[in-house]
Amino acid sequence: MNIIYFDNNATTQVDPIVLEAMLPYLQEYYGNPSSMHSFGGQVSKAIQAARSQLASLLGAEDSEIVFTSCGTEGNNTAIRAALAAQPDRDRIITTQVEHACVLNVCKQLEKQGYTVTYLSVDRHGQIDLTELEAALTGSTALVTTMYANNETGVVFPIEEIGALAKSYGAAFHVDAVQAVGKLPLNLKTSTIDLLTLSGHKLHAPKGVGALYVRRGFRFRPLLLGGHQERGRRAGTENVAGIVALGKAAELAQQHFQSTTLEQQLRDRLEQGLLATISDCQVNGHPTQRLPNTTNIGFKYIEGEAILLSLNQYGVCASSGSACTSGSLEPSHVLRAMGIPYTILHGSIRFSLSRYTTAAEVDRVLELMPPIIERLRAISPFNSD
Amino acid sequence: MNIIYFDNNATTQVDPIVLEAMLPYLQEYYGNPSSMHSFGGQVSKAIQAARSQLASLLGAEDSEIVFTSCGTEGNNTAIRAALAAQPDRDRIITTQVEHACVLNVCKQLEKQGYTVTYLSVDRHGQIDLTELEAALTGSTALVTTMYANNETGVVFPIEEIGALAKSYGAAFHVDAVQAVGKLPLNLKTSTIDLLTLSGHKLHAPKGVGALYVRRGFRFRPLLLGGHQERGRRAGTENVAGIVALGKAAELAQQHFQSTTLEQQLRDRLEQGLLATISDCQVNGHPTQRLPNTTNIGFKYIEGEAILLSLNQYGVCASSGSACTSGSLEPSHVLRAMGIPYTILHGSIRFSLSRYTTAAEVDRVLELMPPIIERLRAISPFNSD
Amino acid sequence: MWDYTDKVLDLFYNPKNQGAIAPCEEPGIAVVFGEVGSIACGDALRLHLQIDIASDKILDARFQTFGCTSAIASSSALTELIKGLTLDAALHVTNKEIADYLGGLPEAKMHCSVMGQEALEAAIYKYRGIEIEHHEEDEGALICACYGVSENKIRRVAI
Ligand SMILES: Cc1ncc(COP(=O)(O)O)c(C=O)c1O
Ligand SMILES: Cc1ncc(COP(=O)(O)O)c(C=O)c1O
Ligand code: FES
Ligand code: FES
Repeated sequence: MNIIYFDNNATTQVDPIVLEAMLPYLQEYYGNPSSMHSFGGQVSKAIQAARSQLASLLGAEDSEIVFTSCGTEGNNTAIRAALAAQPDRDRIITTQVEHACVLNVCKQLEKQGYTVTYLSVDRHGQIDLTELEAALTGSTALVTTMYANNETGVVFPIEEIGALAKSYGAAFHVDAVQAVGKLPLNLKTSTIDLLTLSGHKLHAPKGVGALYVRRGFRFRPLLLGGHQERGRRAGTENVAGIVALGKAAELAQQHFQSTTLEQQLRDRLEQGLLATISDCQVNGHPTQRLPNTTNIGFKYIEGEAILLSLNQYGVCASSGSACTSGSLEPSHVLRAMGIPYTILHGSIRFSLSRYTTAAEVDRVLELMPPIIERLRAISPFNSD
Repeated sequence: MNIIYFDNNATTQVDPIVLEAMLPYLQEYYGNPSSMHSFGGQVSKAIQAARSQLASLLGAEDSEIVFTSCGTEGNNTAIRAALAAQPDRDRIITTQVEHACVLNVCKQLEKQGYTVTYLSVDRHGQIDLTELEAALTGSTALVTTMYANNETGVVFPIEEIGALAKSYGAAFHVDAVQAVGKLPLNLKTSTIDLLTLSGHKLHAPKGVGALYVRRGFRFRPLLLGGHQERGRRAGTENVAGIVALGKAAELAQQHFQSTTLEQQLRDRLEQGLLATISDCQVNGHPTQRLPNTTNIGFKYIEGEAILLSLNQYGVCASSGSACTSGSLEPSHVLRAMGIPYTILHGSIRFSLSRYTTAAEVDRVLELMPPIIERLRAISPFNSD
Repeated sequence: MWDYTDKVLDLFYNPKNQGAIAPCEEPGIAVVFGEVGSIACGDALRLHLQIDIASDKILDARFQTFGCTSAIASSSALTELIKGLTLDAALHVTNKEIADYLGGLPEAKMHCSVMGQEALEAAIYKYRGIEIEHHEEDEGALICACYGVSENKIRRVAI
């Protein structure tokens, strides 16, 4: 069966050009980049080249890039590093709609004595800067927020957030896992101290990510050991993954305009669904949103049932985030937005990529109405 | 230039069969294993299959395997998990010859109030069990030792160590990064609670590893976030890497006898060098040693100079461990063994693999005497 | 991804006995429905029974379900299982039988079959005019926040 992949916020296809770039490092160039011999040295050069490619996408310096194994490691590392850098401050500000790998670290830190403020969001998923300002104090060590939300695509005003954080001397970390490659970034002129990204969200493979650490930021590594990544992340490097991430960053820069096309297709999908199916709504902000994401709630029915129905036709979509999809809880993001129960459970996310075609969008527009109709016919609430 | 790769303790070549097994997960099977749809589900099954392959090599249960990003992450995680599991105990026992990723964690823990005993080794690199027993107390939380040393190949008597640790109720962690695939393991009948391994040391790619966690062991994850690895290691899985590690484990089991051949070639190399070059010695244990490793000290000259001379002919060897090779300090392992200064600085390691051929050994045997002779001619100490 | 059996998927894609039963004027026949869950919880089941008053037998059973794949398949399975049974016999149908009929359910989804059993109880007790005793959800962590099933309850019902 042909797959129609509308789940690009969960993970993306490795670009064939990326695969081609990484392959030699799974074949003849297998040396250890830390080795003395030139066989290892050439591998070390490939890592440096990837570092430059990624730095260029972010508007950062090469030395500000630390390669990691995933977004989760990046977020865990960044939060702990920021706190270690300011042992005299004991407050953290984040939002209610962060990814589990930020929220769970924060919960753990609360047990260790930190006070964490979880900023609320409005019904469009947007935070309120006055709430942030009210929460900031001289003992705020860290403000950590996403750039773009994985479930709704809602984009936070990171520079405004950062400016406020800075005015209280707090470190500012941004989880940009969903944003890198989709939204512009120029870290040189930014308020961001630490920024997390993950390769598999931008057409590099799973198992590689990076952390941007502003030059001069007092950093403490999470993984201790050898001198890799200038002592900021020990462990033999995922060389092929790093080379892939570098190439993916270069391609993201080249394809940047294609996000406009993605957005057109996303809008066509979104408007098509709203037009042909009754009792549904977009969960998220009308304009402050990733170009590739739409989260739509269908009244009276349940998300998993919709997903499994789509699955029958090879259409991949999701509810909640991939890594909590095993859980039975409705999305914490949609709950924080105050989405009514009638819609909460029936919300699903379609996330597009540069590979998405108009034909795929049209196919989903054709499949969805009968699926929703069938499930509503089974539901006891439909007729109420 | 043809590469003669005698640096397999630094990293190994990816087996072409391993590459073939992982490639589909960098191509058409790019789904997220946590996704609801069957496109992701099939990827999740591939991870389960790899888990079984690795469990089988270790004599473990599938559920005891936690995939990680490298040996360093495994060691960092294991040590912290073992301590978190026993908050009422504050002593750690390790050895002076551990890898940097164990030693640096221990040093950090000392700052946090833990008392760490670093067991000494004799001139063959072997520890003394009576020293271990004397160090054990009722407040020892953890004994962490390597199975085999990366620099010398010296093998520790892990089951004896484990039995002693258990008799004091301490957790037992083994850094088996250099041992897996080279030495037999049967965790079912072992005293080991936690065991670390790294894919790139056994012909899988860099960027993937695993931690064995004995069933029933109270585990605390280092990386917090989503539900991956049953909540024991958050972060989207390095799917291709995991599939590769599974296949590499299966191949290691098949190739197990080839370690005898490796040992024959290693012995031929070692004996050849000792026979043709004066003033040199093997650093390590005569018998309790990995089949693939020889570390030889050449008096009066400096290791880097030897390595660079070999490099000229495409021969890859190393001094110290790869990830500390940037440092100028002589090896902490050889120093702990009390290797005299005259030899310490001129020690290099040759580490073989199942790809090593007799012709390669002979070529190195031919190259080495003139290299050593030339360097000694330059050295002021030669004539002393 | 949930590991659903073919039977679960079949009853999800082609559910049997879906819908309501119209009120019946015929003498000797009663129509009743029982309901559990709510839209707030994310799962709800309305089970409709047509009962032959003299023989106490279930002539027809239909369901309306708001919920996941397992909930829909379990509801459908339940209606198949109880058709033709006397009410007393139907009360003995356990959620395990529902799960078995489906060839098993993923562990985390076992509670979806509990809902069927409860809706059946609700319908029969309503027909018989019995006040339903509400199980005290004393100890036990909530594992299905959606409609308040505790781990204890699942064990109690499933084993
Ligand atoms: C004994 C030992 N432990 C741990 C490691 C660290 O493994 P990795 O480089 O995969 O992080 C290595 C190798 O580098 C090693 O030789
Ligand atoms: C916003 C956000 N942060 C962090 C992560 C975690 O990244 P990874 O899965 O690479 O660990 C994800 C995706 O899973 C994400 O969407
Ligand atoms: S003189 Fe070169 S390392 Fe000391
Ligand atoms: S009924 Fe299926 S998840 Fe709650």
